[in-house]
Amino acid sequence: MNEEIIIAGFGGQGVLSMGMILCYAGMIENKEVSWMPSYGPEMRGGTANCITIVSDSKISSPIISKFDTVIALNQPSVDKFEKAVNPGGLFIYDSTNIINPPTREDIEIFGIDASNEAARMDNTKVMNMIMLGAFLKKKPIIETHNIIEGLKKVLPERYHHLLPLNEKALNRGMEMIEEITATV
Amino acid sequence: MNEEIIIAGFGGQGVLSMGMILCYAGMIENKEVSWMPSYGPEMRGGTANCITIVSDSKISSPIISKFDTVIALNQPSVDKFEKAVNPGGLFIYDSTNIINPPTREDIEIFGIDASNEAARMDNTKVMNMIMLGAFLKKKPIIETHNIIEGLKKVLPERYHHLLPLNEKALNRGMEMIEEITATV
Amino acid sequence: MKELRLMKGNEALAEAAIRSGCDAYFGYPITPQSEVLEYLSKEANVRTGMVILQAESEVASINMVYGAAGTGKRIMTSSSSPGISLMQEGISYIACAELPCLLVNVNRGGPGLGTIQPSQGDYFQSVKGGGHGDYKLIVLAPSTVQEMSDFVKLSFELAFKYNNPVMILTDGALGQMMEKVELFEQQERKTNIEPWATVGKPKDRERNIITSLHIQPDKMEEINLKLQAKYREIEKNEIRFEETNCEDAEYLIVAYGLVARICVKAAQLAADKGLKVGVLRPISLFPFPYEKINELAGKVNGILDVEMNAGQMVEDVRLAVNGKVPVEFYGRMGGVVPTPEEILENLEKKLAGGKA
Amino acid sequence: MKELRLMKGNEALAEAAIRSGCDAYFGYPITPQSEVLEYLSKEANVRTGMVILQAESEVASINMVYGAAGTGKRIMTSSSSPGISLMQEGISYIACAELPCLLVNVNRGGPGLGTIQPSQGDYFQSVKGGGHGDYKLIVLAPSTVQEMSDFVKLSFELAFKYNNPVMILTDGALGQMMEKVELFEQQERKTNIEPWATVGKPKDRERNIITSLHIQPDKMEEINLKLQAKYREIEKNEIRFEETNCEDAEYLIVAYGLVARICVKAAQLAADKGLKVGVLRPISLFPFPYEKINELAGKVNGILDVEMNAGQMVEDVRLAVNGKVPVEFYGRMGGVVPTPEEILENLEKKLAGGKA
Amino acid sequence: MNEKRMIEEDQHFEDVIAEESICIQENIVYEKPDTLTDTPFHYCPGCGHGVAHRLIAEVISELNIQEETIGVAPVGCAVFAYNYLNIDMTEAAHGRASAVATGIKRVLPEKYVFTYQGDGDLAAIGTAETLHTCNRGENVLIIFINNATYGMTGGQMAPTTLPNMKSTTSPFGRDIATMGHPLKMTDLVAQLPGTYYVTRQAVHKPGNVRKAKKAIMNGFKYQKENKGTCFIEIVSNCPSNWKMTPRESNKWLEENMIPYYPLGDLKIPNVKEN
Amino acid sequence: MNEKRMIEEDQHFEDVIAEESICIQENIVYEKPDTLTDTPFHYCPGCGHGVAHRLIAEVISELNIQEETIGVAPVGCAVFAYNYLNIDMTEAAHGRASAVATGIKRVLPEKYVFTYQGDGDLAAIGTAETLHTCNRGENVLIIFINNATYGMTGGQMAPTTLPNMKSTTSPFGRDIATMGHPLKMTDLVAQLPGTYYVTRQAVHKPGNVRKAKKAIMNGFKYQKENKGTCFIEIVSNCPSNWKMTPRESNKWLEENMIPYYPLGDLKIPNVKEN
Amino acid sequence: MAKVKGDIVIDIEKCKGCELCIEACPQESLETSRQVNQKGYLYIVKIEDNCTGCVNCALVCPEGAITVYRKVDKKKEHVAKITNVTKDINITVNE
Amino acid sequence: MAKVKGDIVIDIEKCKGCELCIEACPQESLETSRQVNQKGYLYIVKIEDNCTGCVNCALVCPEGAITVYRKVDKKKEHVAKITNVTKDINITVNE
Ligand SMILES: Cc1ncc(C[n+]2csc(CCOP(=O)(O)OP(=O)(O)O)c2C)c(N)n1
Ligand SMILES: Cc1ncc(C[n+]2csc(CCOP(=O)(O)OP(=O)(O)O)c2C)c(N)n1
Ligand code: SF4
Ligand code: SF4
Ligand code: SF4
Ligand code: SF4
Ligand code: SF4
Ligand code: SF4
Ligand SMILES: [Mg+2]
Ligand SMILES: [Mg+2]
Repeated sequence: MNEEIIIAGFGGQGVLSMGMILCYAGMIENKEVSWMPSYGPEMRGGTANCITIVSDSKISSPIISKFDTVIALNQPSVDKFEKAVNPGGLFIYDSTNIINPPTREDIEIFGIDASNEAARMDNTKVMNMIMLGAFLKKKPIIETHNIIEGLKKVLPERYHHLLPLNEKALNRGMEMIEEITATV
Repeated sequence: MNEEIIIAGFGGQGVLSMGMILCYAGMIENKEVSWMPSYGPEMRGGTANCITIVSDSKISSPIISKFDTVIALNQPSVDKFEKAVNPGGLFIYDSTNIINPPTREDIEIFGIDASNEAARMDNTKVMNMIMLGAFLKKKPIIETHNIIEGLKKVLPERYHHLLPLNEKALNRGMEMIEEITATV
Repeated sequence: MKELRLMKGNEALAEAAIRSGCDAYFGYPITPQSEVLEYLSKEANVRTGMVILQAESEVASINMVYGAAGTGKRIMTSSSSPGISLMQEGISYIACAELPCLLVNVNRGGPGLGTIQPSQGDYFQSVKGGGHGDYKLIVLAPSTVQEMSDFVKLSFELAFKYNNPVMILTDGALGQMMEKVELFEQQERKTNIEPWATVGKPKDRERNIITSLHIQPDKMEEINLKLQAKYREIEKNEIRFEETNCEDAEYLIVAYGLVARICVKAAQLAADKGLKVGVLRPISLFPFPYEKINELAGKVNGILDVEMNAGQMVEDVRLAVNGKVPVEFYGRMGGVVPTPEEILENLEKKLAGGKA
Repeated sequence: MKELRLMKGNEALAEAAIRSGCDAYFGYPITPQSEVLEYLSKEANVRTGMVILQAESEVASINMVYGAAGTGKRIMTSSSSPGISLMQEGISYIACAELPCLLVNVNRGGPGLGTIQPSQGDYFQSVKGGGHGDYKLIVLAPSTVQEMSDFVKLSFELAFKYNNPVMILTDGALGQMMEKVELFEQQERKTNIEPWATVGKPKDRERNIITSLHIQPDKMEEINLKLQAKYREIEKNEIRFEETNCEDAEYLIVAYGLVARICVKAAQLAADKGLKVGVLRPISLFPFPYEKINELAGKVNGILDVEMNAGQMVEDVRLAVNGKVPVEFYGRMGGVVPTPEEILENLEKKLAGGKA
Repeated sequence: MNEKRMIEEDQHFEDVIAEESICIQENIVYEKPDTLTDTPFHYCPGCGHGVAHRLIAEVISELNIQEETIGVAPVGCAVFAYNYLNIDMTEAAHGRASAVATGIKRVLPEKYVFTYQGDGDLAAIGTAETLHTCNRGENVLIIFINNATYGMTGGQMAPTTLPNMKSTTSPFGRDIATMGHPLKMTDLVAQLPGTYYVTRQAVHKPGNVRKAKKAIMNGFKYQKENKGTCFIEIVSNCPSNWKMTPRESNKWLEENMIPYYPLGDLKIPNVKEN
Repeated sequence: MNEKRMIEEDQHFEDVIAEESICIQENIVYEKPDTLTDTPFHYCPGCGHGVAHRLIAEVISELNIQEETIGVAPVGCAVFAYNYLNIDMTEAAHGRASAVATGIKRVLPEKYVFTYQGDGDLAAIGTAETLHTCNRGENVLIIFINNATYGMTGGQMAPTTLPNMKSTTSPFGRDIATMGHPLKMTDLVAQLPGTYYVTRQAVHKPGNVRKAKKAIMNGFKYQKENKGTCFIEIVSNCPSNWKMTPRESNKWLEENMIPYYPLGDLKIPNVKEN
Repeated sequence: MAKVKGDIVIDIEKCKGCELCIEACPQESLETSRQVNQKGYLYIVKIEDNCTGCVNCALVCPEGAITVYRKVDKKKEHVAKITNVTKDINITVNE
Repeated sequence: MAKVKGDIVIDIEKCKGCELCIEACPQESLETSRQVNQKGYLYIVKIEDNCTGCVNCALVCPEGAITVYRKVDKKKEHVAKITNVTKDINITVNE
């Protein structure tokens, strides 16, 4: 197994945490992991992304330009990374926020109404967990309970009362992606 | 003509000025000249020297280790530069101050009682002009009146009343070296 | 027991400093390495009593390092490109006074204020000497977060073995990325007193003086000859590099740090196309693996040097190859990281003649 | 009318600055170049209105130069090795912002505080870049007091031709020695306003901004590509060197600055012994005469590189020669100046096999 | 974050739109000065840098000296000041703005030259340049934004960080014993004979904004007279790194910063101008 | 200069040599302290550096702290201080002595650490390090030799050069308008809460020498208590670069330097010790 | 409804919702809207038509987002007008 | 001759003839000699035997060249003794 993912969106959408959760969880399963954030100076309103690799074998380059999976949480990220998916790869986006979805025909594309769903769950922050669930359903590279363990590492102690909600969101994402068919 | 000289002594004995005078005078005669001082930090009691070259043709290296002439005004300079004279070269030293004169047999050596003579002339400062005169008598590479012109450049305006005395010292040096025979 | 953690490169480096029994860190914030000081501020003093001081500038930092290193303890600083430039005078002093210490440059895109993105634009400065005079730092270039940790310990060992400053030359990406890292065990803080250290002169030894001033040129030349002899010794003992598929390679890529890993990926892509490409990664940039490269040059058709700069290490590669085979260069600048694809493309274009 | 004077190198340089119509000098005293500031303090302002300011440090000096050069005027500073090290950050900024100005390094023996005697230990720093990031100074190395004067004028011309900082890399001996110098005529102070200069934005142009910050890597890479293109242009146009008896030489000596003259003397001594030795003196150290040396390498049996350091330019000579003939090195360090005799001796020992 | 822009305003507001608006050119009593470009500030919400920038622009516009003014930007959050001020500007190296300003002013003595610097820039790495510029009495204006933190690099301790105040490099609070007291650069430069006008202002409240603007106006005016350095500290906030909302940050500023850095003039010219 | 050493003393003196001398060990009331090496100073005749060195050596000897003391030498005429003081010493880069001292003291908090710096070193290039060391209240002693010139490099203008005083870089006299006022660093650091004891002394007269020694003694003693930085300025001479005889230079010092830099304590501990 | 002498125009695309204007307004005329702008900030709107044109809000606004109008002696009613509405419609999110 | 209570020894090889001790001596006991030492300085000698051992000269001597002796209540006469005389004889000038 070697899964190369980029997760992209606005700063504050939980983009970096999603990658971190995957890495922590991967570590628990003794996988090789790497997490490479885009980083910028103190400036608001920018976009952020992280390249996350989870693999059974040693990871050569943590910086790559083609991905097995793209998870896009905003429009600029869709526009920027549509071309970056390997043929046959996976593209998941938050359909609540994205008006112009990707159009490629050689990849699997799923729009998840994650932000709306998160709002319905009364915590917009869990949007990222919904997206993560959707991804993991399609690519079960890591066991769900280990994802929760990973989440525990990333979520500061004082928010641990939110773990159940996050787990719920993760599962919700898994369900949601089942309910829809890829646009390709 | 190509004359390579080193003049060495204590700081304050007029070592650097002697070289400068030769250079200014050489310039007047359209010769090529170069003057390379030893330089050190603000520290008293050290020795100083300058390599002076006067030549009819372009001077390649202003830094050399063998000289046609050495003029030594103190004992350390005699000790240090005795070996640096080219065979057949000239070595002039101030015999007032130097107890152990050079002993080489393949060079011409002259001890000039310059400091005593300067004292007799009531200005110990002109010792260097006596030495310079002695040198120029042996090696008339520059005309005396041009030396005086050179002296005018080196001597600050406010000391120009001392020009006649210096000229006298120069001539005295020329006489003195005539009066003695080289030790070799 | 293996202690595995997912850490940022900068954090791994800071954690390794604590575990190395480092005595003091002096530094000034600058992106992309401020996490080092931040991590240490939180962790270090409470755990080992390590001294952490945020200096008023990089000039002050390096001179605090100079003073503290003179006591024979394990001392370090870290910064990024512009800050390292400000340290050049101090580094020259430290090198001349032969003080062991660790300097870390998390290289960002230059010149000038530049960007905060990763770069290798400071190779010359680190390896040839950005400060005045003839001196050498031992320069280690990690390529993984693991090495960001391991090389801290190694650096202190080398620094004290040779009484020489060691620089870890890494970049913003390695500083910011996270990987698994196996942490080494906590080392004791140093207890022995170096015989040359300025710690207060006991009655029974001559006073120790730390200086780089030797006003007499011949004395200063002696100092230089001593330094040069040491550098030759280091060249003999401390060359480190990593080979990937170099045995039967048709082409060789030379690259250091993170870029070397991208090149390995490029070589994998090449292999997919049937082109045998080896990757030689110098780990010690000084001493540089001239001989190894010269040896490999005899076996391949051409060499591509890849860097995140306008071509700096490539000069050392050319010096190593000495005309044996063509040496080509591919670089990205100003914080741009090359992709495996573009590296392969350039290898093909510049050397393999579209062979793959 | 020829104006001939006997002058110290430092004074000739200062006088040339005044005559070049230089607008301002910012500097801090350091041996062996304090005469520059001293001479200017006495002469400059009264004669041309040139601004002379003794700064609080070299760091301040170089940043004053940065600010003043940004106004498009003729600005300079000078220092010696440790002081130049302190300027490295500022120099990197200036190079990146493409500001024309003149920097003078009267090189002394290093590393550290070292000596105040002449040295060439700062070659790498000057030529490869002691500051961070990929940038180049145009580097000129005078070998006579005449050139100490002439190169000031030339430097300002090149600086404004390429909007690039120019460094005169000389040494303590050249700074302190006296030779005849033919002074050029007083130039006008600059009156034209550079279109990019920060002088106050008139209504009819966009504001001018002087910066080296480009936070987006691709933008910063563009800046770098522009700089690199300029450097290629400079390499095409501005290579300067001097050949002495290179036509039918059996051996070649490469040396710069004052040392080159000592080598010419050594070559004369060799000629006396029947050995034909040519001397190639790079005048511009960047751009470096790679091609010329490569061409000469094809004609001689071997090359000796002579420097007052541990071997720095010799790397560029080797890069130029690319393995064609053996390149040997002879150097003195820490302020010691080699004599013609010892150079010849080394040439014989290392290359000519005692042939002479 | 919602990607779809909601353009329509709430019905509530649309209902009350009156037929005739007073929002016409001749009724303008306050608008963004034209020396400010249209580029939106990159600053965090509520950050005092924006106000300070605007005041400088207003003064330059009102004095009509855009053509004669050269600004020097620092390294710090205000590093991009040149994107907002529509004047010639130079971006100085970290801490060296006053040396850069000196360089400019010395060769262009007739022009107005000012620096804009943060506390890390001016009072840490740039201490020597700041002090010597003031001591030489360079005829420049130094504007010093004291937000008690290194904003740009993410909230490290600054020379001006208050005792016990937390920062990423003083995670247990600034410990006076090991990290020293907050450095009051403004008090120091006021002692130097080279300074002509030294004042400490704030911009968190309308009244303070007015006074700060007046101070900046004075700073520029005095420069014309070549009397020496004018130095204006503006005590400001950094909501992001203080980890507060903008309103909280201004409250905290009022309650903690200002008692430590009391507002007011530290040195005024003998003949005070209007 | 006469090379032959005249060994014999004038007859006059030989005549009056008494049979029994009081010059025996037990009658010594003043001798060079043993913390001073036998190396002759390289200083010019009459230079105050020698006295200052000797006083430091005396204090170290008297406090018996040779084994616990580390000194930091500057770049300046005192660059070779380590040749004379028989203690462990580090030679700092120009201006950075106090940063070097900080580095040492932080890792050896139990030891005595002091710097010895000139005015160029401490008040020009080292301004930032000096100020921040004092501001952090590092427990070190800073000894500051103010001779109003750059002695070592041959008499350039220093930050402390007096108004209108000539130097090689102010050949027409220090022009306040373009070169600024003399910088009184001691006054500035006295304002910082980090300093504990700040005083200005001189060593040109016996009484001043006694006071200066007392001050140095205090500086070392207070260091034991970890109360902050002690800072001692010594107003001194530079006969060579002032172009005066030593006696003239001390007269000039008395008449010109001291009025500008008045001697005395600028900050003393509340509980004054003996 | 009170006699309205002043009015303001907020450039909502510049507004970052810092609420400092709210705090500064003596008339309590301002409030955070429920809408986000292009950059995702909850911008400010005027909720009362009692503005006196005192300028306070504009003075403290870090974004220079507020223009203030004041008419003396004319009795007309006005409320906040949102600037650039048409222009904004066409803006597409593009990095 | 006055009762001599004090005495000094000058290390003439260290003395640089700065004359500061002359200026400091309340007894006017000191004067510059007519002889130069090894380094070429006109060193200082005691010309009067009225030294009180007040230490002033030693305090101001930049070279630490003066050792001061004082004997209380013993009535003996002493004058300056030149130190290292024998040692000096053998010194040869050698750089
Ligand atoms: C030589 C150097 N050192 C460090 C930095 C990193 N750096 C950038 S801004 C900054 C501090 C900014 O703080 P301040 O001056 O207070 O400005 P603010 O952002 O708070 O407005 C630092 C340390 C740098 N760019 N250059
Ligand atoms: C970085 C650097 N800049 C400049 C110098 C040259 N330099 C040596 S000593 C000195 C000034 C000495 O003056 P001061 O500190 O007052 O000491 P003094 O000699 O007067 O006792 C200078 C500028 C240097 N060695 N290093
Ligand atoms: S980080 Fe602080 S100072 Fe910088 S823009 Fe944000 S709030 Fe303002
Ligand atoms: S130059 Fe001045 S300070 Fe230096 S030793 Fe001589 S008199 Fe003393
Ligand atoms: S102008 Fe005054 S009254 Fe009107 S909204 Fe602004 S602050 Fe309120
Ligand atoms: S002060 Fe300005 S930016 Fe802040 S909420 Fe009000 S209008 Fe918006
Ligand atoms: S001890 Fe006193 S009396 Fe004796 S020589 Fe010295 S100064 Fe004069
Ligand atoms: S004070 Fe010392 S050095 Fe000076 S003359 Fe007297 S004995 Fe000699
Ligand atoms: Mg700040
Ligand atoms: Mg001084």
